[in-house]
Amino acid sequence: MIVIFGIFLLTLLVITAIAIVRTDNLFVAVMLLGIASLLIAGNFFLLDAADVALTEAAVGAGISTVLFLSALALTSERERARSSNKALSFTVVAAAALILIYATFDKPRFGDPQAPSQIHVAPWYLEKTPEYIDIPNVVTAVLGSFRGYDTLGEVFVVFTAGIGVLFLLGSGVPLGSLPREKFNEGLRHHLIPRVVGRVLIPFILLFGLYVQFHGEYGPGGGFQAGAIIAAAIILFALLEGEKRAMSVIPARALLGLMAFGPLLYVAVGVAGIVLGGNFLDYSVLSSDSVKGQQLGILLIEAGVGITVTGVLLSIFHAFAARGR
Amino acid sequence: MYYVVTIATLVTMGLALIRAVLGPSVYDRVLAVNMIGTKTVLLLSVIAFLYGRPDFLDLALAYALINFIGVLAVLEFFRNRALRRSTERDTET
Amino acid sequence: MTMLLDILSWVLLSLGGLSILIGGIGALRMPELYTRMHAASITDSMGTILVLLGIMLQAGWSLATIKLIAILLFLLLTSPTSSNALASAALLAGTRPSEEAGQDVDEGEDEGEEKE
Amino acid sequence: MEFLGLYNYWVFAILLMIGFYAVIAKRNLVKKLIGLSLFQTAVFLLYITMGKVDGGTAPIFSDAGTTIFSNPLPQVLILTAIVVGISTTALGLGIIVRLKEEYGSIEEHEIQEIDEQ
Repeated sequence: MIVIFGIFLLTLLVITAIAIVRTDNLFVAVMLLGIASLLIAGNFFLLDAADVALTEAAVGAGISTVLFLSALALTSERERARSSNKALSFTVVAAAALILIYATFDKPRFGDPQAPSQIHVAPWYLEKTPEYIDIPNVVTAVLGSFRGYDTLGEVFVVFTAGIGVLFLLGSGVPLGSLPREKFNEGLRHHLIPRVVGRVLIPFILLFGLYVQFHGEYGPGGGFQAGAIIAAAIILFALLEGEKRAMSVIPARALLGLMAFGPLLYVAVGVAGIVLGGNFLDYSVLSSDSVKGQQLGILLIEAGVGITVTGVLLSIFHAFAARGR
Repeated sequence: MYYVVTIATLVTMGLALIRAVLGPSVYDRVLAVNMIGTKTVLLLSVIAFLYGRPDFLDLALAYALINFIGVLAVLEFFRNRALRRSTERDTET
Repeated sequence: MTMLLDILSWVLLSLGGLSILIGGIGALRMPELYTRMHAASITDSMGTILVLLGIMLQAGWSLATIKLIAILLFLLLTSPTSSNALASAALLAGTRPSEEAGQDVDEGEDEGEEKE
Repeated sequence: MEFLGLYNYWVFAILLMIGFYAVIAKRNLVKKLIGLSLFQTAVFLLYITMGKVDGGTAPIFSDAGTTIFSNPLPQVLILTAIVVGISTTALGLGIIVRLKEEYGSIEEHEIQEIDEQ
């Protein structure tokens, strides 16, 4: 039965995707992309990926819509030209789709426990996590400890993207010469969203911290928590205006957060070397190797959360400050 | 019985999606996004119980908390657009 | 006692499913934006309350129930707010509620630009 | 139900190609980025689908005593990829905003025409 639910959701997803490509109104495309994000998150949950669904929720529900809309406000809402070489592109794409679908017939059936991807490294992770790290969430264990080096790379990619956006948009003359005061007000004159939003912001922050520190026991971790906390502050900026938000957390502090996260991560790794282990080997951080692993994961998850919060907020501010 | 609710939710998501694809105005599409958002919260909570893992309600909670940021962003977007248009008109006259 | 609770929760769940479905049909079939919003948001909150109450009765006293109460509270706060925000956005852009909702009103995507 | 065992992979292929079509055929740069997001979504779907095990549950140990868990590794990869994806999309949007400021357009061919002059 659940398989059928998944199939239904995926069919809706394909319909949404086709609608996204067909519309020439970019605003509509962004809205439909929001729907696609909701549908895929539901699907991830059906496919047992609670952590991934939580990430998609944290990122897709607010931040990606906000970013796309602020980019649209700075550019244009309509797609002017029609597609180029429609027939040729369609032929290429259709041929590639057919080849890909033909290739799937060699793939093991969906959910097959004997599939090659299931029998090699995954059982080892599932078996050894209780022994080496002793936390319930295997995803966090793999993310933080077994594949910590990989995650370090991802954190640096996020950091670099943030720096890149700041390079592109952080300085220079804003687009229009509009009365800045009016645009800095946010939704201050809309009473109902403002009151409700103010009630919600502390809860969102609290939930973000819960996700951050409960990540070893349930779905969650630094990536999700960072996105949720950033969403809370973006909500504040939407309600109270850019200026107030900037005075709560100034741009300089955000830069500090952005840099501090990766530094903390690397520092934990170097601490491993100093104490006689390998880079990012947490078991030497404490006299008990399991405790050391748990401490290491806690610290690097904090680093990840700080980086993601800093980067997403800096990106948001860079876009928001440009248009006004 | 969880199945009945899940099916109702999924069908409604489908109906809302049709509304989102048909339009006709952009606000209809925002409405549809909003509807699918609340439906997703329900879907996730029901499926968490269907799977017998109620500890996964965190997901539904996340959506319940941050879903409406998107709609507020839309409101802000239209407010800015209206302001920009009125200032453009002022400078022209 | 457990059976009574079970029956009650099944009734709540099926009523909830029904309201969700009605809301979906209303959002699809109503003639113009504001009536669609009306159908969608009212049945939305009703369906949410009924379904979540139904699940709560199944869950009994546990951490899950507390989370469900939180979800219910937040949804009851946010979903009318977003309806309100959406309606004010539409009104701001110049879409007026039509007098004759029975007619087939075709709200063009650029309507706001003409009326402003 | 056997013939539906590959449905997720077919959706992956179709979604991937829809995203790819938007990237190659559309001339609007924002639309290209939206297409790229769809492309990403398709890849996420592929990975998560490959990690699913029949009768399994999410790889988080609980008191319930379940012994079959889905594969945690694809989930780790995709979890980080989602956040990286939004950051890089933001970088792309930043480039598009700068292009609009320099060229006054976000249509690919118009920018090319201005460049040729």
